[in-house]
Amino acid sequence: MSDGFKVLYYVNQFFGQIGGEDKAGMKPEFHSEKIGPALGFEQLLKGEGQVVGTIICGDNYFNENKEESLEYILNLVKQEAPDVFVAGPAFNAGRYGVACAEISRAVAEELNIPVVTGMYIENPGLDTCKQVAYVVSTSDNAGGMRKALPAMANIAYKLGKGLEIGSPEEEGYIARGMRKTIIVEKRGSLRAVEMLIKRLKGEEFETEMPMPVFDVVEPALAIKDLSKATIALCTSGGIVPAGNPDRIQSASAQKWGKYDVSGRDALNAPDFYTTHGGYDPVYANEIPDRVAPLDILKELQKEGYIGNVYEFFYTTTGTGTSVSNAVKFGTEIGKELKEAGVDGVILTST
Amino acid sequence: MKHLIITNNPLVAEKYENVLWTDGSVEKTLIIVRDFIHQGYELVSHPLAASLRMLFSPYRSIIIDKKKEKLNFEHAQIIEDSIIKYKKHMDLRKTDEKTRDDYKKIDLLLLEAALSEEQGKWY
Amino acid sequence: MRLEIGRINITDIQLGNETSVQNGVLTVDATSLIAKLKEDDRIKDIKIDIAKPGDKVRIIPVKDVIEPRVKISGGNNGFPGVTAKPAQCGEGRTHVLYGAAIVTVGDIVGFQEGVIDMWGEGAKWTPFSQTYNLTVDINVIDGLDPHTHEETVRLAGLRAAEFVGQAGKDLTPDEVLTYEMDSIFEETNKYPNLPKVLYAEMMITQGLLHDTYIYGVNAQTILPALLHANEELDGAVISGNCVAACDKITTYQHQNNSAILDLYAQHGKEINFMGCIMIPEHTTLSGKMRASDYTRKLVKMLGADAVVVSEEGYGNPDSDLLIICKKCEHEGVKTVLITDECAGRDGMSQPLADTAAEAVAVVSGGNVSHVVTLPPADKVIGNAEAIAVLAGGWEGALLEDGSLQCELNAVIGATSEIGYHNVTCRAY
Amino acid sequence: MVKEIERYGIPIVHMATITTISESVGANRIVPTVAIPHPVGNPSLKSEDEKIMRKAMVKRAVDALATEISEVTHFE
Repeated sequence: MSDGFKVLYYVNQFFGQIGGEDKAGMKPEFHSEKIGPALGFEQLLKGEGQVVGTIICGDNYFNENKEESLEYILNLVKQEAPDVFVAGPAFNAGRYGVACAEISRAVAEELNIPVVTGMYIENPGLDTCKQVAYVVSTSDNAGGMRKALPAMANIAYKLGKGLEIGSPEEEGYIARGMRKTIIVEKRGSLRAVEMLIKRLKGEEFETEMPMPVFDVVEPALAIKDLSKATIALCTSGGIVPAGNPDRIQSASAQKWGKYDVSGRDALNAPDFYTTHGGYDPVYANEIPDRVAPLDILKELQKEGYIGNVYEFFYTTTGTGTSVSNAVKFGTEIGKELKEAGVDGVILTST
Repeated sequence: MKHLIITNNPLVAEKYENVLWTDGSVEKTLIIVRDFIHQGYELVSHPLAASLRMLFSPYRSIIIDKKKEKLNFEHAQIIEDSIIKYKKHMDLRKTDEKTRDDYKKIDLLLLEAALSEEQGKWY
Repeated sequence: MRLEIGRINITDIQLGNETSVQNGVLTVDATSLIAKLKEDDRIKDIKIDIAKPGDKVRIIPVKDVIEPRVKISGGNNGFPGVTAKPAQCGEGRTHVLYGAAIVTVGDIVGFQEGVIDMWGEGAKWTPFSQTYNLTVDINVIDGLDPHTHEETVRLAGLRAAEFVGQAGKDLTPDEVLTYEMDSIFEETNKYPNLPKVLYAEMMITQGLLHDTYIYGVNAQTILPALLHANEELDGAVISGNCVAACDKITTYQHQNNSAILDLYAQHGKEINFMGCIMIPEHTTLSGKMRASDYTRKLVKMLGADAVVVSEEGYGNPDSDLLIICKKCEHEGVKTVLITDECAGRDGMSQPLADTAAEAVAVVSGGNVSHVVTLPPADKVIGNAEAIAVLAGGWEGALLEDGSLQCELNAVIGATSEIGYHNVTCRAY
Repeated sequence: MVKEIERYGIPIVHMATITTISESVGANRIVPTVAIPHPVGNPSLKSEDEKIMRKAMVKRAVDALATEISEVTHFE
């Protein structure tokens, strides 16, 4: 067996047979034996691989002590140096899914070890790891274990043996969003004509290049009473305090800044200016409120038209900022605003 | 002259009078074009060429039209998308400097083809 | 209109003292061919060679690929409007040396790429590794301006195809294919219940090295034009586009346009195929609007229910493709698009920069950034130095063992946007 | 950014010049602005007039936050 490839397994306290919710606070532990799903897993590796141990960690502990847990687990993985890392399956369990996802991503990205995990398609951990790990699509509860494990083991086997992994449909994993160039039997024009005929007949057809789906967020409910509402001001127009203390990039922004404006009536020059690289800055530098109208909002507050202007003003630059960064900024800023109890947001863009 | 040519190609700058010469990269040239579009100028020629090979060109000339009252949203979107597309390619690649003189010539010839399409129009 | 294509199957190629086909073996008299081509006194030097499927041979930089043919009846021999007096294409009988191809080679400008590998990994990615190729390497006299240089090379290739094609003149074809279609009204009477389908073929038409010609007319100067499907299959359309290696439509691919052939195959069965709209891809935005409006109008005038739209090139033509798609879909005309994509080396990027919600049915010819490793060739036809151009723009392309890493975008016909090749992308 | 903030259930109004981009990034409440270099301002106006215009525009944005909508809405 010593010639076979090595698999290291991760499970939570429940599947690690430590206990239920009461044990969710346990710290990560390493066991050199095969526990829970890891036990059956080895039998599915066609005698060519062995599970060298099981890491068990409480779901709550992991989620509350992410950095520490990750560091500890990564060190363990480094020591054991497996050929393949396996986590879960987590089905639709949220905290377990996030743990599997974060660990999978860290192992794949930082240690460059191939990873297999399993999740239900709606598991909140999925997006974190599907690009770097093979995530087998599972049912939403542990009843799907018997189906999930063979699929995961089959991928682990191929990864361990250095074999090519087939398509998501063949192997049962969730597409990672990678566009793989392949040679197929039918030439493009024939595929086009067949697609056309299906379309004309009203039959189902599948495009080869799905357009990006813009997920739509339902409009939030309107503010009931403006005179009691706290309004926050945000801009992607790059208005920053003189000297740009946080070094917000003029383009392709990597970060956002927030500045206390509770004691100000306006974002006036020369205390503020624009660092945005995408437009003629003359007008904005003359009167920065032309980009981020703090002055008017303060007036409306004084008049009692709105209750309050939120004490912090948020800013970044829009030009060339990647979609993923924009999403990240929005998520971070939104979280702060939500926690601060802000009722509405004005975002200005140039 | 009705049109303005924004270019970093010295051959174009030598040959034409209505030129805004940008002493810099293609990306910088595209960004200058964008700034003009944001001020209300319109695109006459598309900011990108028609082949991948031409993306390697260190030179690019783009024709823009007179300033209009209102910003042309479609053109603003085209130039923004073009910059994204250009950057996406060139983040991984470099301009092809070895044959830069040939790129100069071809950029000029493609520009001339575009200008000839625009002859005899006034709108 | 009725066209008979008589295929004479070619199973080998060699150079010899006469130009003939015997038992499938095409023999080419290189000396006479060179003499013929050198009638054009702008040509200084011609090198003729052959490359067969499986040979460890690399051809670079390829300008065009042309199928050798001869006209037996109807119309004029050669390429009407270019190498022959104007005549109707698409009628009568044409003999084809099926399986043979003329491949023109030569630098017009320094940055040209376009590789055909006849063996191994590279062969998978180009359809022209499967043809018995006669390579024509063209050197012109000094001092020609780029336009004249390009024209000289283009005409030499067409004339070479005409010269070699003569070998099929008096032979009995192995197979005769018939393409017949009456007027749109008659066809619609014949098939009143079949959906009416058009093929909209976009062509690069933007200036030097970026041109396409119909009956010799530079298509940059046309409004979108309606062609009978037979015309393109019979030499009406030729390529003057020689920079977009992976997704240009070579003259050979116009002569054998797979989109036309596959639509034809369904004519009278599932669809009523009405013809081709040839659409210029302009570099100016007004040109793009005019051409897309005019296309929509032709589609409406002809009462089409659906249209297959193919692109040529990458970059500004993506705009035309999506504008045409939007305009047709808004008229209730169902579209299927054929294009290629740039998803980055790792395939993880968004394939298109432009998007349109209307583009619901798209065929992908593959990822132009997909990296392939081409092992060293025993013999290079053309300019070995041009191989460095393939690597141009990114590092680490020439490996220690002499293998070359390049993106598919350097390989002729790899990601064909008329769907000529078998490459695509799938989500993994 | 717009979408992610709204995902928290906080109404957000996007004041932007290129409203097509605004829609494509998923804004639901949109107030079209003047020009890219000065979205909420117009230097060609006299300063009193500019102020009136600016105030009206910001008020429109604030009112948009207090307006119940069910789909993408431009407040012009």
